[in-house]
Amino acid sequence: MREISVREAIRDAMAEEMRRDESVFLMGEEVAEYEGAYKVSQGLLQEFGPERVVDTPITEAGFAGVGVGAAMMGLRPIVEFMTWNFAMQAVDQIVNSAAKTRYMSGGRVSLPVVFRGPNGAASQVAAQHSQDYGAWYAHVPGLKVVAPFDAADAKGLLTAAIRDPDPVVFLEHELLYGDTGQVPDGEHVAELGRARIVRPGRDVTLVSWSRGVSAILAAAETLADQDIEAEVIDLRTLRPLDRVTVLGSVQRTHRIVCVEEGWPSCGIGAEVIATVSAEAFDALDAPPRRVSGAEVPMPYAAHLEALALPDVETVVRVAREACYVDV
Amino acid sequence: MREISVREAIRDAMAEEMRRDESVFLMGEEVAEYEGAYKVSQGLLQEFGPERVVDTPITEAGFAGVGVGAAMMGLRPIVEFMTWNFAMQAVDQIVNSAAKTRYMSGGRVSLPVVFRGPNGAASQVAAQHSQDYGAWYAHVPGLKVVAPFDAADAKGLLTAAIRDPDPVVFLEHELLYGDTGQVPDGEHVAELGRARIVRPGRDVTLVSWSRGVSAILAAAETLADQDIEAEVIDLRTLRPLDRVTVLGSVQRTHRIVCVEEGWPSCGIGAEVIATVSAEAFDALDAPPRRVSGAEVPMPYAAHLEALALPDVETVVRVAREACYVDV
Amino acid sequence: MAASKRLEEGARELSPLASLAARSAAAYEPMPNGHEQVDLGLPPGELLDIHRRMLLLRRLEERIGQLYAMGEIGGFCHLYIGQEAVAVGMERATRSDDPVITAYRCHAHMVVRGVAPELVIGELLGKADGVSGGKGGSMHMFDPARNFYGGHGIVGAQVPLGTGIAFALKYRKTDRVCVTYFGDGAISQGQVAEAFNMAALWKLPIVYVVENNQYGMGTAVDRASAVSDLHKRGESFGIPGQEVDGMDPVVVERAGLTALEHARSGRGPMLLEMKTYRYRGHSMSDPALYRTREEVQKVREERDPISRVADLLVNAGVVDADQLKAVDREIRAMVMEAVTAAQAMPDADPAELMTDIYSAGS
Amino acid sequence: MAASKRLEEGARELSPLASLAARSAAAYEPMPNGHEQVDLGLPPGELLDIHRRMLLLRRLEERIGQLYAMGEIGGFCHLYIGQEAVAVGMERATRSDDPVITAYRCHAHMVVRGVAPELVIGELLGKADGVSGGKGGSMHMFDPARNFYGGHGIVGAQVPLGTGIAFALKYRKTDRVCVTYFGDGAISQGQVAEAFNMAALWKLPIVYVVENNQYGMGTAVDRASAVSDLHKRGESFGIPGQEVDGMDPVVVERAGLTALEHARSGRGPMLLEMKTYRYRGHSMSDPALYRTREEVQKVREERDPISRVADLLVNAGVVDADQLKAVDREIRAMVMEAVTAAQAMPDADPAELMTDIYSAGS
Ligand SMILES: Cc1ncc(C[n+]2csc(CCOP(=O)(O)OP(=O)(O)O)c2C)c(N)n1
Ligand SMILES: Cc1ncc(C[n+]2csc(CCOP(=O)(O)OP(=O)(O)O)c2C)c(N)n1
Ligand SMILES: [Mg+2]
Ligand SMILES: [Mg+2]
Repeated sequence: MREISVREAIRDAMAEEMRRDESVFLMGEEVAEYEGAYKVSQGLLQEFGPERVVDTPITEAGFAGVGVGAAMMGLRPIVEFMTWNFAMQAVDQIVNSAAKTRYMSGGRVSLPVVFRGPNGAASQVAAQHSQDYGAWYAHVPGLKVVAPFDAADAKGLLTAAIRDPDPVVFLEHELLYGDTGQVPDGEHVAELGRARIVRPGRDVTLVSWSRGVSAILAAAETLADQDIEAEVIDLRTLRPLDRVTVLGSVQRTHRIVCVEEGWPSCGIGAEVIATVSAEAFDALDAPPRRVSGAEVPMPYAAHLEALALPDVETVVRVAREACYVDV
Repeated sequence: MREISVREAIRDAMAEEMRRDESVFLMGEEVAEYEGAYKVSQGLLQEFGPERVVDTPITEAGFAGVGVGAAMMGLRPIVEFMTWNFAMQAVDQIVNSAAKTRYMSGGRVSLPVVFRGPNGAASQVAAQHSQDYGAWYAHVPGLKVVAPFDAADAKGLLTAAIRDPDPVVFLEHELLYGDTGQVPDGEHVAELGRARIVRPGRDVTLVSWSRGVSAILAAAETLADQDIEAEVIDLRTLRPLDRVTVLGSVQRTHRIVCVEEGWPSCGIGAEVIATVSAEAFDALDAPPRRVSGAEVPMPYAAHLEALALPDVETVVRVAREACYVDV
Repeated sequence: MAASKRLEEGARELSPLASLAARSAAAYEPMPNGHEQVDLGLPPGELLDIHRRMLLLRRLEERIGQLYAMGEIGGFCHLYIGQEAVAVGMERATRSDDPVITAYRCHAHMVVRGVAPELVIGELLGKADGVSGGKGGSMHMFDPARNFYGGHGIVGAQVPLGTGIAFALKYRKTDRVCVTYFGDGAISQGQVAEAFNMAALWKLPIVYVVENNQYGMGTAVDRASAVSDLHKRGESFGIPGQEVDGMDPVVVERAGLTALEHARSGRGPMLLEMKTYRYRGHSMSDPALYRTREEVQKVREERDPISRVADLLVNAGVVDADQLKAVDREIRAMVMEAVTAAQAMPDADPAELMTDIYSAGS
Repeated sequence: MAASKRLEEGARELSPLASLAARSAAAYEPMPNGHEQVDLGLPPGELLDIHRRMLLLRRLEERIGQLYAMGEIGGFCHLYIGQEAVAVGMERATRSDDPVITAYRCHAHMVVRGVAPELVIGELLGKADGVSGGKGGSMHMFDPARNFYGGHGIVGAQVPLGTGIAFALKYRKTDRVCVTYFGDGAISQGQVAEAFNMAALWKLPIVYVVENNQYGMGTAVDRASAVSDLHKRGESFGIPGQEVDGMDPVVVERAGLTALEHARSGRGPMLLEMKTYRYRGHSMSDPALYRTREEVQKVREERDPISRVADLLVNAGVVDADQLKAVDREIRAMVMEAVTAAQAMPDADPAELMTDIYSAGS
């Protein structure tokens, strides 16, 4: 085990897979000479050269399409979006070309491509740079959607994503890049599509992913002080959703609160709650609840931005309500 | 009242608003000389001339941006996408420029623009031409999202959308264009954001919108023969969602089935069910259920396509299950 | 899934173009004399091959049009009739290991690559053994084994994809070149410009072929493009362009060879503008009111690529009219056979609805 | 919402450029003699006005940089330092009713349009009375009343928007022209090509200004654009282009006048390439390792637009160094005043979080 940052974990996953497999390469804006706008690709140009670490013009639709085309020929492109906000320009290539082509070709075309970059709110970068795209991509069959929280998962899941034969949308979080954690030495591959019970508990299930996990972990701490044992689940993969783990937990706790940074309408939380309501209805002892980002384009001012994001206090309050302790 | 088709209702709404307000104009691919790929803009070029009925090159990102820019100057553009599938190329302009600018400008910039066109499956046009975008747009604050079912609503809601000071995403359905219905004579404006109880009933609430309404109406007929009185709700507007009407219905029926043509994950159905589960939990006597399109890129073959779309039989079955009659 | 196996077999059995080509050379000995000396531009056998290939595409598409009219084919269906010289001329210029990609008007491009017509028709009929197992339909057909990469329904989207294929060819240090087709309407798509820029910047081995059939759906090219000489649309990116008579397969082949050689030798992309014409509506549902019958008639009479080559062959005394009729009969029979074979294919299994979304293992 | 009212007032009170311009003409009488005859290109009063405007932008941005370093400003913040000749020269060529739109590097463009610096600073501080009520921040500022339309964070997106503004100007049959700015990095964006095509096709009244500051973030222009003479990027669309020394405000103004006249007279778009340079990093967090200190130093020394005009004024004997120092003091004081005023503004009210998503009525 080594203590490294999420940023390093992502870099290491890319570097190790590039060493292992000649067909893996990285492309995107500022990934080579600049070493990544968020310094995620540090050292890669030096080690792998400009053929395999490719700076692109600022043309998301175009280079996403180039990545998909390269994947059609059997390469394994890692396409970095400087942030996922800019991938809206490329979403047609991600959905219509990458996600649908295996099906449309009756299974004759494989597209082993990873699209990655930071997603969601950063710090005061305002509406056009703070959107959470998890729900949009999780909506689309043909895509796998991953959103790791800690360094070990960042490495293990990205490694799995790069090796995966299908297109993977890999959602990082700028505010997690600097967080450090223990990562197994050597090759570390996690399984896509599996949630993880980060903290077991019997009173209420708290579900989140990516940076939201830090909020539910903190809430669980607080709740524990109040004699409520929360089970904390990190979804890790948003598509396919690990319904088994979530439903199993609710069968034990009978209560659920799903926490997301993004907008609630048609969000991941909606999917989790709708699934639980339909499939574990009889197990539920309280209304299943969502805590989410405010339904606003992200404001710039720091204090407004803080109000627009879910906070630990709200999670604690809603979890207590779900446990009927304040009623 | 006059009996006209949905196609004519949409055309009439545009024509009447263009007569009423000089700042209204229509732009898009093949809207002028060709009179619309689906003949929705029949006669408009002739009446209003090429300045106000504008054929564009096949450049969705560009002309959507042109529409938003024109709206910044106080014009009221109706931007037609030949189908919403092609609007993925323009989604950055719809979301980042249209939906967010009022907020980002502290309320100083209004964007009275309507984006419209057929959405969802048509007939055997396969994966790249059959996606339902309702959930994606309903996810985004700053947008209003409308999806009418019948001719009267098509006219009334489009008229309201054109007059609305905010960006509206107007989702039509190719397979409804030819359906006819009674439309009030003269000016007809419906209110955005209001669902409609199309058929009252006390046993189970069936919710859908757009073409899905025909499925739940048919299911309600069948159920009535089986002594189950379904309440049929046409959402009409997907954002903002008329929670009051849906929750009120569930308070009476204690059961809900939401039917959508699109993919379920993070769909409109997920939002409806999550809302009902959280806010009408105690009223529910059975698991709230979703019936949706299959989680696949739409197949071409007619029989596969039929399997990929929700059918009346499934709706009836699920509604009966919700009523515990088959258990 | 079932389709793949069938595809390999089908191709081995039928491969109509390979056999056609073989027969062309053998069956017709140039007539010894009695005819004026005409410059064919190519050896007679080659020209016969071109003629046969174009005629196959024509008869195939005509038959597909009939099947559509009879309701056996659904959805969007875009025929290639009129443009045959482009696909055939370029295919002859292309190496079989050069990847090809195009838009939704793809039947002809597939078949010239060597995909059996029955597999294309089977797809249109929604059959299990159609080239995409009935899942893709007219617009979405692929055969990576024959270096054909689709079949794409979103206007312009195949251009970055083709550019990515070229990127892979360079990455792998091959000497292969990607041929990327698109229409006069597609050329204004932003992602086409983005792709042009990257291809030129990185000197990718790619030949862009704009099939300027004068209309993007109902919009004449000068109503959609500020510069209607489309071969100039590469200028902003330093991509050399050339206008080509896309109704003459010999001219197309020659231009294709030059452009492919340019790209193959590491000098980067080239843009060929094929001046061509489609005789039918944009898709089967288009009444084509945006142009006159006379306009279509005139092109058919004066520029039809198949008549042009046929006349050349007859005038040069390579074949006579009867022989051409025999060829036509043979090709019609082959198309009928393909239709029959396709109709006999089983429908896609309902269980196939949920396969091929992800790779089998996952 | 609070911001709007304040904005109108603020502007009326301060309008620094209007008052500066008025004072320029009055305060400095050209020196009578003792200096060589220099061709100023413009009357001395005009040149003084240019100098003052550029200096205001410079001092304002420097101060903003300090506030950022002190943690009073958050998020992304892109300074305009080095590029002042473009905004000032073009503003002088533009009519006040000509709409202007640009990207995220927008503070300078706003202020030359006449928006009070305190409103810009207030926005950066997240204040209720900032120009966007604290909701937009550095990248998202708008003032339709002064025909300034943002302030956009997505590279290239403002180009179709500006084209739509021009569409509206033509639709309304005005004689106004939209000036649309973007960067050398942005020019490769597909939607820029799409907008070029429509503007040329429809002969829209628009002047495209590419501020070629040599880098798109860390990428030098020739690593991003296949053709690095960016004024040629309009060629594929028949848009005439011109290279302009973007470090000389007089040259900029002259080129701007010509281009605006071209567009205003119905001849369609023009593309001006301003060769300019940014002294600071791309945004505040950029250490700018992709270029040498020497490169920056050389431009500062040899091409700085403010020094250039200052030297010209001194050499021509219009003013002396002391007078320039006085101007500088005056401008610094004005900037300090604006900062103080902005800092005194109330924070955006928490209740404002949920307003301005939709129009008030809905
Ligand atoms: C992005 C996108 N916009 C619109 C369409 C609808 N559409 C399909 S084909 C077509 C015309 C394309 O014309 P052109 O590129 O000239 O090709 P041709 O059909 O003539 O072969 C249009 C507008 C689409 N499929 N994709
Ligand atoms: C679509 C998109 N892609 C990427 C970014 C990130 N980004 C912001 S500014 C920038 C560089 C733009 O350079 P240029 O157009 O030359 O403008 P300059 O910053 O030099 O003024 C990049 C890549 C973005 N904001 N939008
Ligand atoms: Mg065409
Ligand atoms: Mg730049």
